[in-house]
Amino acid sequence: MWMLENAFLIPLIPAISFVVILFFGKRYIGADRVHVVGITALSLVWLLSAVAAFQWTQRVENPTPDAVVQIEHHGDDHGDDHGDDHGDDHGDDHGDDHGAAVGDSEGGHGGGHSSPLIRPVISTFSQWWSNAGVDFAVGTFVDGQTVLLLMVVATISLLVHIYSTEYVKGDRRYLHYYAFLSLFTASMLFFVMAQNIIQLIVGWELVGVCSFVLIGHWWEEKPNTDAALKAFLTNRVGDVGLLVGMIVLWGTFQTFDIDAINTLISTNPGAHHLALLVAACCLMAAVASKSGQFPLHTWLPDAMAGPTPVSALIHAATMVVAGVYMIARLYPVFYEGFSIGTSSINLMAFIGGFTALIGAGLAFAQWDIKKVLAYSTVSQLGYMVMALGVGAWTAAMFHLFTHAFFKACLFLGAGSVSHAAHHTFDMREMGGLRKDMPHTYRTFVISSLALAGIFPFAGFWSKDEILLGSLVGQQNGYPLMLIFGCAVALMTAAYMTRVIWYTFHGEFRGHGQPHESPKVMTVPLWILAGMAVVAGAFNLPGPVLEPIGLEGLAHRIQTYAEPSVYLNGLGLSHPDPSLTMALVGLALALSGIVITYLYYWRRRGLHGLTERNRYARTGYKVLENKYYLDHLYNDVVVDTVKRPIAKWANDFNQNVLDRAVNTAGETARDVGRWVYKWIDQGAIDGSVNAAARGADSSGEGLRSIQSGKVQNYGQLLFGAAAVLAIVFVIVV
Amino acid sequence: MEVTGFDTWVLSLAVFLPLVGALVIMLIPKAYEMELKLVALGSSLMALVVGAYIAVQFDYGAAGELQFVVDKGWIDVINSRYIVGLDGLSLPLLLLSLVVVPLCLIYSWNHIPDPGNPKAFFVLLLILSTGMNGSFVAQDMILFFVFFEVVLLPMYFLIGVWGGEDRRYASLKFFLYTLFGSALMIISFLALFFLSKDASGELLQTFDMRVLTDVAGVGIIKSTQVWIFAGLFMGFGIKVPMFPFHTWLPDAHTQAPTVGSVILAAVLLKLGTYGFIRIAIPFLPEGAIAWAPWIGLLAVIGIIYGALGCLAQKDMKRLIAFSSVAHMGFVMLGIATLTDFGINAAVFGMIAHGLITGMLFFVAGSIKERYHTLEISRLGGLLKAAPRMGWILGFASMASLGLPGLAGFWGEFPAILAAYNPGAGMPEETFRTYMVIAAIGTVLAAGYLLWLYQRTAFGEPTEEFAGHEIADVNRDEWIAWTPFLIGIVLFGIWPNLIFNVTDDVVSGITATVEAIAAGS
Amino acid sequence: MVAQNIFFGILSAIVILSALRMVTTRNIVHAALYLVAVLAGLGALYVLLTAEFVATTQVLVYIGAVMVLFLFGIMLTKAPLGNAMEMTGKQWPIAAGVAALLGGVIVYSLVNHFGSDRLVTDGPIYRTADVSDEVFSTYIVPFEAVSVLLLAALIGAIVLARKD
Amino acid sequence: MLLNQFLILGAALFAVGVYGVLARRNGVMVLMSIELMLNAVNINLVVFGVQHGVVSGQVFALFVIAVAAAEVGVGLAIVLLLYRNRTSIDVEDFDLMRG
Amino acid sequence: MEALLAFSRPALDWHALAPELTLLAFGTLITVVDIIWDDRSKQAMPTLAGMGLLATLLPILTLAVDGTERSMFGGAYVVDDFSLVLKALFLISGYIVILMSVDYIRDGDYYENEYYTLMLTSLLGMVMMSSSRDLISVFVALELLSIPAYMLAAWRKGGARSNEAGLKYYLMGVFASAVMLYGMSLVYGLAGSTTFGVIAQELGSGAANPVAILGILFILIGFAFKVSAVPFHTWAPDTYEGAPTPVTAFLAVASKTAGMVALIQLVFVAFPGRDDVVQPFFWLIAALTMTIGNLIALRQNNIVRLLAYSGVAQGGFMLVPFAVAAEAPARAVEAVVIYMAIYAFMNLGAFTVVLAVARKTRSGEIDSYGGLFQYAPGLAVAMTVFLAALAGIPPAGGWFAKFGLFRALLDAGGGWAASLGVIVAINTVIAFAYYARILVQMWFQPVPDGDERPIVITGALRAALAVTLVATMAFGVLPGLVGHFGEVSVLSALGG
Repeated sequence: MWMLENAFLIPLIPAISFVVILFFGKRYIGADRVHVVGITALSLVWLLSAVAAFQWTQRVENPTPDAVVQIEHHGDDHGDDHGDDHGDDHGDDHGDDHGAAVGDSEGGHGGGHSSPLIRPVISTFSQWWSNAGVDFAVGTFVDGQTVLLLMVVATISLLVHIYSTEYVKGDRRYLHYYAFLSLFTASMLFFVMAQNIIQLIVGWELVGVCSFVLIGHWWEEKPNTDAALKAFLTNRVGDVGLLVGMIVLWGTFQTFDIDAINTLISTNPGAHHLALLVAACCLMAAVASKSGQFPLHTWLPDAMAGPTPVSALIHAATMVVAGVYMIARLYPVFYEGFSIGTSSINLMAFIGGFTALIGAGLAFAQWDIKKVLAYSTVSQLGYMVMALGVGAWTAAMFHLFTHAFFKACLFLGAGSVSHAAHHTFDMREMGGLRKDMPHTYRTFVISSLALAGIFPFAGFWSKDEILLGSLVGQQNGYPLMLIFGCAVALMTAAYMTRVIWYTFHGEFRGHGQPHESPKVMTVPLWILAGMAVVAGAFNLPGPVLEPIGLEGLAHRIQTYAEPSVYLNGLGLSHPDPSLTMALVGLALALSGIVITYLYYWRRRGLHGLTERNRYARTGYKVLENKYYLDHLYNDVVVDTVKRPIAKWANDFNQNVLDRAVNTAGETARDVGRWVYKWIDQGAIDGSVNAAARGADSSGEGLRSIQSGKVQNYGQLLFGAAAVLAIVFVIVV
Repeated sequence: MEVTGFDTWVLSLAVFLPLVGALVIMLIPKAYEMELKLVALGSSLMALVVGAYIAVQFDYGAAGELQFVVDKGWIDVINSRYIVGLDGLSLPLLLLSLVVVPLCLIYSWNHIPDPGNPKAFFVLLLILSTGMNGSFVAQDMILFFVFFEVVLLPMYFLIGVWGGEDRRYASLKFFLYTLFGSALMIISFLALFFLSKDASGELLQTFDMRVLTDVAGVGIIKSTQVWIFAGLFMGFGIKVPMFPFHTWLPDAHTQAPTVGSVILAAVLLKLGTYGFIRIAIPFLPEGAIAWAPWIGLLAVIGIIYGALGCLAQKDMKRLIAFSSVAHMGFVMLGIATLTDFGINAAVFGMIAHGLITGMLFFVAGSIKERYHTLEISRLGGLLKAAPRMGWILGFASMASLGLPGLAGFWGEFPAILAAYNPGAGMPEETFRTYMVIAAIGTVLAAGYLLWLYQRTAFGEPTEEFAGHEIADVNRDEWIAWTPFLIGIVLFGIWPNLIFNVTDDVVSGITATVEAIAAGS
Repeated sequence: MVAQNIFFGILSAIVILSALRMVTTRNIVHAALYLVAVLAGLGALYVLLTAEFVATTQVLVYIGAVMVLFLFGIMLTKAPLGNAMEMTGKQWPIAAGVAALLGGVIVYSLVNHFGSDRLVTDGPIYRTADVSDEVFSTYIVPFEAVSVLLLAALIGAIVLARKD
Repeated sequence: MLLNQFLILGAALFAVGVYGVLARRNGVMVLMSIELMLNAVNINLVVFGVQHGVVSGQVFALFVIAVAAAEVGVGLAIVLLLYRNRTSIDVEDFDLMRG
Repeated sequence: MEALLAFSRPALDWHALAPELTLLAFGTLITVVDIIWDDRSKQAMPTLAGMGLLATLLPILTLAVDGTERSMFGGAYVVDDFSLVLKALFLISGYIVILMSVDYIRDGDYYENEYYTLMLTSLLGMVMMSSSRDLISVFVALELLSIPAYMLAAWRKGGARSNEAGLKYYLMGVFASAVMLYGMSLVYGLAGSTTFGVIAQELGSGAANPVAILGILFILIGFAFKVSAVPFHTWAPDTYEGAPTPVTAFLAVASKTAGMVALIQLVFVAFPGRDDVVQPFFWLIAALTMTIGNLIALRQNNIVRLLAYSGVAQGGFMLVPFAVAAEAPARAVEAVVIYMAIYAFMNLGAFTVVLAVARKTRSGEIDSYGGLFQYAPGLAVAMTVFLAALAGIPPAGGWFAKFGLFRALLDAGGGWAASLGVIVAINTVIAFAYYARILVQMWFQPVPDGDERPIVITGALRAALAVTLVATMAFGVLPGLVGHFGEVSVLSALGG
C-alpha cells in the first residue's frame, strides 16, 4: 500500500513540473518544447494514480485488520432499519468478501452493501502549522473517492496535455500555458487528497486561480480578461460561503480533520443539526460558484473564453466538479444538514435539479458550440448535485466519472472542429464537417450519445442511477427531482442532436477548407470516446451482469469508492436497480433525439439524410406517418418549450442573472465611489480638513486682538484682570 | 536568563548600527556619492547580519520569554530604564524591519527620486530604521515611545521632500495625525505608570513593560482601564490605521516616494498593531475586553470600507493604500478576538501585509518611474510591455487577495476563523457577524485587485504608451524584490515559521486576558 | 479723631479731584500740575499716617525730581501747550468701563472684607531711623539692587535719549 | 478713621490711573497716569503698615518710589526716542507691528 | 543716636551672595572699562561679559558642592538647590545670548558696552529672583531684570520697530507691575509681612477671602504678563518682532524663565494653601495660552513673530503644571523646571539659526527659508532639531519637557487634569502645524531668489549653535541629565 501512504508524490510531480517549466523551461528546455516536461510528469502521475487505484482495490478486497473499522452500534434512535441491519451484518462478518455484499443487495436490502468498512489511508506528514495549540497536519487522505478522482484527473489531464501540443502550438505563451496546466493539475490533485478542510480550501483556491490564469490566457483581448475576472470573482463570492462554512464546521467540531468530522457526525448523527445546516448552506454557496450551480453559474459559459483544452480539463472534467467532490467528501455534513435521509426535497437537491433544468434549457439557445457544451456542463453538474441531494452518493460520483470522459471528449472535439474551421466556435459557420473530419465526428457522436444517456454508453448507466435515486430517495422519494431529471434527460438528448446537426451535417457555411486534425488530437479523442463507451461498466448493476456471470464485477464504484465507513453510520441506502426506470430514461433520451432529428432534418427537407441514418429513418417514418406528432413538436414542444421557455430562460439568464453578477461588480464600484467621495473624502477627511481650516481661520480671527495699539493691549490686560477678579471674587 | 558577553550588545547593535551609519554619512561630503551609499548599505547590512545572528541564537524553545535582555539605567528620575529584549513577538517584526531597509536602499541605489540628494535620503532611511528596530525591542514604555516617535520626522521628510505633487499636505497630515495619537498615547502611558499596582496593592510606578505585563492591570479598576485604553487606542489605532482615522494613509502613501511607501506599509503600520498586542492588551486586559467588540466593529468596517475605497480609486498607489486599510482591518479583527488564535493570525497578517503590500508599492513605484503616471486608466498591457513586472504584479495581487499557498492567506483566514470563537467574555454573535462581513471583504479584495490587474497588466498598452519602450525589471529591482517574493512564498507554504515563534508570547497574553475575563 | 477725619476728607477730595482732572484735562501742562496736587495731597496723607520719611521722600523724589522729569519730557517732545492735539483717545469709554470695573471689584472686595474695621491709631510710630534700620538690615539686598537698577536706568536712558 | 477710607481712596486713585493710561493718547500723559497707580499702591502699603504696626510697609513704599523714579526715567527716554524718530508721541500712532 | 546705636548690622552670608556680587563686580567692571577706554574697549566687551557670566558660575558651583541651604533675612532671601539650578540656567542662557549678540551688535553698530552692562544687570535681577522669598525682593528683582530689558528692546535706536517694541514692552510691563504691586499691597495688608513664609501662614487655607483672592490674582497676573500668558501676552509678538534678535531670544528665554521662577516661588512658597485660586486660574490661563498662542501662530509669516507666538504657546505648556500645583506639587515644580531648562536651549537654538540665516537673507519672512537645506544643510538640520524639540518629538529634547507636564497632570489625576492633558495633546498637534511650515520651506521648497551661496557663520554663532544643539539632543536622548536637576530643585523649593 506504499502508493496510498505516499500519495503526496502524485501532486508533487506536476508541481515540480510547474517550477521546472516556468523557471527553467525557456533556458534549458526551449519554450516550444516544454510540453515534454508536462507530458512526462503527467504520465508519471497517471502511472502512480493507477498504482494507487490498484492498491486501493486491493485494500478493499483483502483488507488488513487495521484497515477495517470495527463499527459499533450507531444510534438506534436514528430509526433507519437498513442501517441497523448493516450494523449487525458488520458486527458478524466484517471479514466477509464482497460476494456477500452482492448477495445482500440481491436479497433486497435496498442495494446496501455489507462489505467491510474500509478506513481511508490517512498519512500525516508534519505539523504544517499550529496556532494557539491547534495543530494543522498537512497530509493525504486517500480512499476510493480520492483514487477515482485521481484517475479522472490524471487521465484527462494527460490527454489534454497531449492534445494541446497541437492545439496551442506556436502560441506566444506556450510555456506559460503548460506551466499552468501543470500547476492546475497539481492543485487539483492536492485538492482531491486533502486531509483536512484547510487543505480543501487551499486546493480549492489554487484551482480557482489556475482557472483564472488559463481563462485569461489570451489576455490581450478584453472579453477574455473580463471572463477570467468574472470567473474568479464569482468563485470568490462562493468562497465566502466556503470560508464561513468551514469555520462553522471547525467551530462545531474543533477539528479540521475531514476524517474526524465525518466520523463525529456519522457516529452521532442527530447532534449539531443547526450548525450543520448553517455549514451546509454556506458550503452550498461555495459549490454553487465552483460547480456552476444556479444562481452563480453564469461565469462558466463565459469561461469558455479560455483555450478549448483548458475548457475540457478545467471547466468540464475536473475543476468544476470540485464542488461536487467536496459535497461527496463531506457528505455527512450535508446529509445531516439538509436532512437528506428524511426529506423529500431539500436545498441541495432543488438547486441541483433546477440548475440541471435551466442549464439544459439554456443550451438550446446558444450558437457557440462551446457555450452549448458549457451549459450542458452546468446542467450535468446540476445533475450530480441533485443526485447528492437525494442521497444517491454513488450515482453522483459515477456520473462525475463518466461525465468527465464524454464531456472532455466533446470539448476536445469542439476544439478540433474549431481548429479545423478557422478558430470559430460559432455553429452557424460550421456544418457538413462530418465528411472532412471523420474522427472528430465519430467521437463527437459517441460522446453525445453517452451524454444523452443512450444505452449502452456510459451516460446511460450513470444517469439511470441518478433518476433511480431520485425516485427512491432515502426514506422518501424525491418526486420533483425525478421530474426535473426526466425533463433534463429529454432536453439533453435534444440539444446535443441540435449541435451535431449544425456542426457536422448540412452544408459547410464557414470559410476555407476544413480538414481533419492531426493524430495527436484525434487519438486523445478516441481514447476518451472509448471511455465514453465503456466507463459505464464500472458500476453496472448486478442484474445486468448476472446473465453473463460477472455479477462479481457489479457496483465496482459503489464498492470501491463509497466511503461507507462514514455513510454507513448515516444509514444511507442504495436503491435496487429498476428496469422500468432505465427504460423510461432511455425512452426520454431517444425521444429527445428523435424529435430534434425530425425538427431539423425534416424541416429542411433533407430526406436523403434520413435514408442513410438508421435511427433517424425509423423515427422519421414514425413521425412522417403520424403528422400530429410533428405538429405536437412544432406547436407544443417547440413553441412552448424552446421558444418561450428557453428564450425566457436565456433572457433571464443574460439579463437578470448575468447582469446581476455584472451589476454586482459595477454596483460595488459605484458604492465604492460614492463612499469614497462622500464618506471618506467628504465626511471623514472633510471633517479633518475642516478642523484644520477651522484652526487656521480662528487663528486669523484671533489675530485681530493683536491690533498693534498698546492701549488696546492695556485694555485687554486690565480688562482681563477685572474680569478674572470678578469671576474669582464674586462667582467662585 | 542571564545574558552575557556579546549577547548583551546584539540588540543595541541591531538598533543603532543604522544610526551610526547615518552619523558617518553626515560627515562624508556630498560629492562622495558612492561612498555615501556604500556606508549606508553597509551599516544596514551589518544590522541585518546582527539580526541574523539574533535569529540563530534565539532560543525558540523559550520564545515566550524575553531574550537578549539588557536593563540599564536611563532616566532615573522618572524611573524609566533602557530595557531592550526580544521575544517571539518581536523577533519576526524586527527581522522584517531589518530586511526591508537594506532592500529599500538597494532599490534606491540608482533611483533617488527627485530632487535627488542621496546623502539626505539615505540618512533619513537609516534614522528611520533605528526608530523602527528600536520600537520592536524596547521593553520600557518611555523607550518605546521615543523610538515610536523617532520614525516620524524622517518619514515626514521622506514624504515631504521626495514625494509627489501634493506632498506637503500629505506629509503634514501624516505627521499631525500621528502626533495627536502619540500625545494621547503618552498620557495613557503615564496613567499606567501612576495607577499600576502589583498584586499586593502597592503602587508600582514603573514603565517597565515586563512588570506591567506581569501585573496585567489588576490594580486598575475597569472604568479607568477603559479610559486609558481609549488613549492607547487613539495612539495605536491612528498608526494602524483604523477606520475612521485612516485618512492620512492614502495621502501619505500616494505622495510618498516608493521606498517611503514600502517602509510605511511594511513596517510603520505594524507599530500600531504591535502596540496593541504588546502594550494595550496585556497591560489593560479589562479595558481590552470592553473595547474589543468596538475594535472588531471598526476593523470590519475598515475591511469593507477600505475595499470600497479601493474600488473608487483612479490612482494605482492610492488603491494599494486603501487596500492597506482593508488588510489591517483583518489584522485588527484578529486582535479584537483576544484569542491566541486571532492574535497569532494578526501577527502573521502583519508580516504578510508588510511583504505583500511592500511588494505592490515597489511595483507601483517602478511603474511610475517608467510611465510617469499611476493613473489606472492610462496604464494597460503591462504584461506585454514588461512581462516580468506584470507577472510580479499579478503574483503580488494574488498574494494580497489572500490566495492560499501565499503569505496573505495565513493572516486573513485564521483571523476570520478566530472571530467565530472570540475570547472569553466577548459577544459571540457579534463576532460571528464580523466574521461573515470580513469574509465578504475577501470578495471585494479580489474584486479591486483583479480589476486593478486587468486594467494595468492585461490588454494592449494604451495608445499613449504604445510606441514606448518600457524597460522590464532591472538588476536593482530584482535584488530588492526577490527577498520579498521569496518571503511571500515561503511563509505561504510554511506558515509555522511565524506561528511557531509568536505563539508562546501570544498565548501568555491571552491566558492573562482569559483569566481576568473569567475572574470578573 | 474728628480733626483727622476732616483733614482726611479735605485731602482725599483734593487728591481724587486733581487726579480726575489730570486724566481729563486737555492741557498737558495743567495735567502735570494736577499731578503735583495729587502727589502733594498724598504726601500730606502720609503725614497723617505718621509715615514721615515716606512723606518726605514723596515730596523730594516725586514733586522734586519726577515732576521735573515730566516737565522736561513735555518740553522736549514739544507737546502743544494748548489743546491742539486730542489728548483723549476715541476709546475712552472702554477705558472708563475697564477702570470702573476694576475699581468696582476692588472696592467691593475691600468693603466685603474690611468692612468697618478701624484703623489702628495707637500702634508704634516709626521714625526715619527705624526705616533706615530696616532698609539696611532686612532689605539690604533689594536696596543694593535698586541702586544698581537706578544706575542701569541712568546708563540706558542716556543711551536711548541721546542724539547720535 | 476707618481702614477702608484709605483703601478706597487708593482703589479710586488706581482706577483713575487705569483710566488715564488707557484713555490718554499722549505718551507723557500715559506715564503720568502710571504714577497715579503706583501712588495708589503706596497708600495701601503705608496704611497696612500702620494697621499692622510694622515698618515694612513704609519700606516697601520707599522701594516703590525709587523704582518708579527709575521707571519714569526710562519711560521718558523711550518716549523721547520715539519722538525723535517719529515726531509723535501719540501712542495710537505706534502700530507698525500687529497681527 | 539711640537709633543709630540700636542698629545692628545683619550677618551677611557672603558665600551665599557671591554669585550676585561676582555678577555685580563684572557689571561694574564693564562700566568702568567703558569709561576709561571708551571705544577701544569694544572688542573686549563681549568677552568680558561672557567671562563674567562664567565666573559667576564658579560660586554657584561651590555653593552646590557645599549643599547647605542658606536662608537670610528671616527667610527673605534663600540660596538652595532650586535657586542654584535656576541661577545656573539664567547664566548659561545669558552666555548663549551674549554669543548670539557679539556679531549682531557689532555689525549693527549699536551701543555695545552699555548693551552688555544692561544685559548683565538684567541677569543680576534674574539671579536675585531665584533666591527671593519676599515681596519686596521679588518686586525689586523683577524691576531689575525688566527695566534694562525695556531699554534693550529699543536698542536699535534708528529702527522704528525697535523703538515701538521698547515702548510697548515698557508700557505693558509697567501696567502689569502696577497691577502686581497693587496685589502685593493687598497681600501685604492681610499678612502684615512681606516674607513668603509668613504670607503662607496668614493667607492660610481656609475659606476664600475676597481681598486675598484679589491680591493673589493680581500678583499672578503681574507675572503672567512676564511669561506672556494669554491674555497678557499682547506685548510679546510686537516686542519680539521689533527688538534686536538676540534681545528677543533673551526675552523669550531668560525673561520668561524668570517669570516662571517667580511664579513657582509664589505659588509653592507664598500661596501653597490657596489652590482654590491658583489652580483654576492656571488651568484657565494655561489652556488659553496654549491654544490661542498656537492658533495665532498658524497665521504668521514672519519667523520671529512665529517664534514669539510659539513662545507664548510654550509658556502655556509651562503653566500647565501649576494647574495641579496642590495635588502634585513636587511633580509640578519638577515639570516646570525641566521644561524651562529644555526650553531655554531649544528656543535659543532656534533663534540662533534665525540670526544666522538673517545674516544672509536679511529677511524675517518664513518664505526666505526656502531651500535652506540645499545651501546650508547644517543650519537646516539644526533648525529641524530645534523645531522638533519645540514640537516635542523625540529624540530631540522637547519631548521630555512635555512628558513632564503629562506626568504632573496624571500624577494629580482627576477630570480637570485629564482634560487639560487632552488640551495639551491637541495643542501639540496644532503647534507642529506651524513648525512644519518652516520645515516645509527649508526642506521642500526651492530657494526663492536662486541665491545658493552658503551662509557664513561666525565663531560665536557657531559656538552658540553647538551648545544649544548638543544640549537639545542630549536632553532628548539622556533626559536623565535635566531630569536630575528638576528633581533636585523640587525638594528644596517645597522645603522637603
